[in-house]
Amino acid sequence: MNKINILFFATMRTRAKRSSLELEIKSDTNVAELKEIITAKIPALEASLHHTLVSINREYAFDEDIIPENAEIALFPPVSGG
Amino acid sequence: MNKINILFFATMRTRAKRSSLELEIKSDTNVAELKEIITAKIPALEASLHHTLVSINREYAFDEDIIPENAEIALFPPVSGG
Amino acid sequence: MKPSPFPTIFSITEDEIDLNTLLDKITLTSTGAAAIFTGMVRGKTSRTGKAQGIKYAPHETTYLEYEAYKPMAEEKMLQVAKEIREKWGVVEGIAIVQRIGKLYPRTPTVLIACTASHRDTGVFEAARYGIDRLKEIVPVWKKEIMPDGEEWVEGEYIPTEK
Amino acid sequence: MKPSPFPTIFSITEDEIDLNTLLDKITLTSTGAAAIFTGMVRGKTSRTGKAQGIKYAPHETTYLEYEAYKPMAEEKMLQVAKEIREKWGVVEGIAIVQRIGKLYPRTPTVLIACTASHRDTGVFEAARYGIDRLKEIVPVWKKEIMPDGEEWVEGEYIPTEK
Repeated sequence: MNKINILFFATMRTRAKRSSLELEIKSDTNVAELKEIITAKIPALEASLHHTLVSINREYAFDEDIIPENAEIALFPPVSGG
Repeated sequence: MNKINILFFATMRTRAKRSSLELEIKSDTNVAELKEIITAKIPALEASLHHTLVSINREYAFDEDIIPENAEIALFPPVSGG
Repeated sequence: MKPSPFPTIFSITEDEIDLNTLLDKITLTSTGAAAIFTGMVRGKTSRTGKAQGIKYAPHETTYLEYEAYKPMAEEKMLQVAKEIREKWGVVEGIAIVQRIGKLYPRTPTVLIACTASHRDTGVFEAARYGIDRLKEIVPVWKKEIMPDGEEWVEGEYIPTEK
Repeated sequence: MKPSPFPTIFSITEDEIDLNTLLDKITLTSTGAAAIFTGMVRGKTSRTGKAQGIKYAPHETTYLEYEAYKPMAEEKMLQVAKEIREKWGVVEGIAIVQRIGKLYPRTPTVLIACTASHRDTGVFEAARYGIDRLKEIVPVWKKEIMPDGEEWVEGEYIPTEK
């Protein structure tokens, strides 16, 4: 098993009503599978997950990417800084 | 007759060894004629007069322009600010 | 690899953006030109636009509330600086600052500045590229508080690589 | 003619150029973007160039001594601002400052800043145009003092109209 920390920002944080979540997932879980696991835990995120950006250890990540050990994951909408 | 004031800047000032000159000139004198009058008074300017810029009352002026009454004339090299 | 002799300043901060100090930090003895971009909070927006895929009409803004994923935002600022240096090798100093927190109209919220020896070296284009990339990849978001409600502003850009 | 509601700041000054204050003066409630250019004294010039039609080699500069035909310079700054507004009607505020006197390496000597509602309005191009025109028509000159002598720097541009 792999213990990871998930951070939520902006609309994701508002909808999840929390700013982080600790999870234990199976090794070799990829980003697409992780999204399903998160949705199961926090159904309020389901509608927005299709356009959520995901980062693994502060780098952008994509559906097929495998989650490494003790990863810092973040979920957030397209950025709007500036 | 027309009494005018001529200002010199940068290299023109250095070569003329003065920063201004008052002159009385005939009415209807143009810029090209004025340059000859100035050269006669200050021969040190002769070499540089061909690439000198001239202003009349703070606007760029050209050889055929007539000097108006009580004009403020300036002679200076191409600008190099910034 | 030899470290670059050229300064790269970057920060996510709640403090006022001080242009004088930032410019001084990226000015070298060989520097003759700086192109600086700053963005500010608009109190009145008259052009129509799009946020979250939805068109918005001209409107007023009371303030913006900025939030950042700070450690990732700092890494992405460094990436923007690296991309600038790869494209414009002549760029000497780079400063990138994003201010966060509650920010009112007329307040500078973001700055990017690039210096070079001369102005015709691409230094303007480098700053322009920098602000465009910043708004694509640096994880910062703003919530807009208007007289009649509030709304998260979301960007449009979907990254396709790290 | 209705006076423009948009501020135009211009000055020839011996004082330090304060970017923060100048930016504030040209930021309106509708402003969301500023493009700022500053030029500084280079202590080391490594590129070859041309002055008074003569090529110069890489060299060192001890300081520059700036001189202006002040009343005409101010009028020409206003002309540059007017030209910018004619070409980019979206530009809101414009600031143009030329510092004169004895100026040492790393010191900002000139600034041009343009503000607009958004960054994609031509505000970068407006600032770039502004500094190019400034260096063509505003009557300011500099004498370069080097370790082994001094020399007036002369431009290349010959005006063909008022």
